Amino acid sequence: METEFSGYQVQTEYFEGPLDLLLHLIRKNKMNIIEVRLSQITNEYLAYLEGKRGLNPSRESEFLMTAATLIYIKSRSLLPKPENMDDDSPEKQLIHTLIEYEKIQKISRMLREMEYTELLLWRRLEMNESFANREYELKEVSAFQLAEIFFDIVKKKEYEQFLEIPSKNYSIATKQEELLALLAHSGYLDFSEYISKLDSIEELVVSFFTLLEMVKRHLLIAVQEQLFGTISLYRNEPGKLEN
Amino acid sequence: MNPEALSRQIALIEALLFVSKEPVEPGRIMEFLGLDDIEEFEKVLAVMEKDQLLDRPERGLMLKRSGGGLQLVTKPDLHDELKQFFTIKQATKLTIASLETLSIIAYRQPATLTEISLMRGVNSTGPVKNLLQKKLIKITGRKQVPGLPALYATTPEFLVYFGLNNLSELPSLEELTELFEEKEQPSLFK
Amino acid sequence: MNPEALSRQIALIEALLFVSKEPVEPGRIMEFLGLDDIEEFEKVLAVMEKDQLLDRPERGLMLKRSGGGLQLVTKPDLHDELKQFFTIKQATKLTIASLETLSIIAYRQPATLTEISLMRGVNSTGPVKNLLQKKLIKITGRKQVPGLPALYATTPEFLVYFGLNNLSELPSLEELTELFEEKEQPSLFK
Repeated sequence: METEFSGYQVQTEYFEGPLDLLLHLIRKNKMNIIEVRLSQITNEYLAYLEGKRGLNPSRESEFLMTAATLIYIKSRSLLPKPENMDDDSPEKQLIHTLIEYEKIQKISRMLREMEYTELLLWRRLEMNESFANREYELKEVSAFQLAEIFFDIVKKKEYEQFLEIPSKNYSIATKQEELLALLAHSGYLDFSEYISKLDSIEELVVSFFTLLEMVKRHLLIAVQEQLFGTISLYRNEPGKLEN
Repeated sequence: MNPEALSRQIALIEALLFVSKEPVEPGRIMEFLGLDDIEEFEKVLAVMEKDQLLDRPERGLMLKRSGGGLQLVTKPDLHDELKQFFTIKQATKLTIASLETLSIIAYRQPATLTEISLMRGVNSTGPVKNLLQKKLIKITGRKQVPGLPALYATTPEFLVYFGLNNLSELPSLEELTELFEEKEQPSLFK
Repeated sequence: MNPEALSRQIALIEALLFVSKEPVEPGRIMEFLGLDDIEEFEKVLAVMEKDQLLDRPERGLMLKRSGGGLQLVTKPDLHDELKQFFTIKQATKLTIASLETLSIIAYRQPATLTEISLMRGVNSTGPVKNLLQKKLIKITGRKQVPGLPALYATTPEFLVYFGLNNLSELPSLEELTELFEEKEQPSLFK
């Protein structure tokens, strides 16, 4: 049984994302996914995050966002009993997403097996001939490839005009000014988009602490508009969140 | 059909499948051979497959139906030796992220990037790009919602890659559950 | 050599020649099959060629020695039929130069030859001519600058070729940027 799905396993060196980790914890605790109380596995989830065991390193912001959701769910469960968990409670929504994700994992496993069977069969001319002679067959070119080609041209152009960026020193004070300027310009900031555009770990760390500091001092409001949605940051203006 | 004509037809099928890079639609071959009757064509194929390919240990090839067409491929039991001979890995396997993304697109098509990312719980830009480059998915249009996001669907190459003739050959979710619940749930994790 | 081993060797030779698109050096095959003796190898080939290919009217292939190597090719007497089969639907090929030119026109239309040449960094007269002949682009007017250069834009045929309903279905540059520029996410946990 182990070897049968080895193809799928080999590449699972880490959890693909928060859902993957949650499903693992549910299975590990032999819980039924339909009836699972997410508040009960919140601590384990957080322990994983702290230990960084087997987490996909490029997915940390998503792991963190789900951690925030779990903490929220847990805090709700500690409140005086709400009569019923209504259908759009964050817990219900997350469980629904988990059920769907479990199906995706099943399909993936099936596709992996099909892929394995097919990869045993060799076809002719698989050596990427079209790239070797730099010719595409018109029939096979999609609009996407055309766009890709144009994109390459534009990139090449940009690169030619690109000058080396001098390395910067980041400080919380300058970062804060920069963020406020950005917010003044566009009104809000998409958290994951913003951090994905940063050049260095150093800048990322400084930015992250600056944001935390600004939220703490009520200069910013962080809002996650939907489960798994990105976190948006707004300037804290009077009346902003009152409706 | 007399034996000579049959031999000639089999030889022609072999030659044209040999030359074609992609699966060839049965209809085109029938037209080419001057056959109207699908059953007659199936008989020719059956003779070719059984007598000429599968039952002959000295043959290295077999017939394969996928992507709505016929294709010549090597026999699976030669895989290890071929891999060794060509040293280059024949094809890179898809990552889990790509497989998950593809699962959603295959069962939900057409689907947007946002829908995919929501279902997976992680941003899926990377795997979508990867699948586009591998031609396993394509943009089929735009969703009529703000931002007009691109809608992704599977391609004929997707069928070929997974050895399917058409999308309806994918098991339904119910069938899948049965498929996996009969077995002991294998652990996906170390 | 016992008949079974011989069969297996012939099957392997067939499979690897089938997969290779170029002639394969006999030395490589011998090494692969574990044969030291060229005469023994020649015997295997002779059996394969005579019993399996030439003398079998139901086979469409034969062995060919060329370019210092062995190759599987179709039998010459099938030439006419194969030519007929493959010319019916021979795909036109666009060179990479034409594709680059076309991509610029598609996204920047209308564009002049000078603009195209500047973006590509090479004179693009050839590909523009080629695309005009293929009716994928047309002249839509003249730019009101000295010399009144022709302005090129895509045609309805362009849409058909690329399976688009209208130009707005081309992936936007923003979407592409998103798809192509996803960097490795920096780690928060280091």
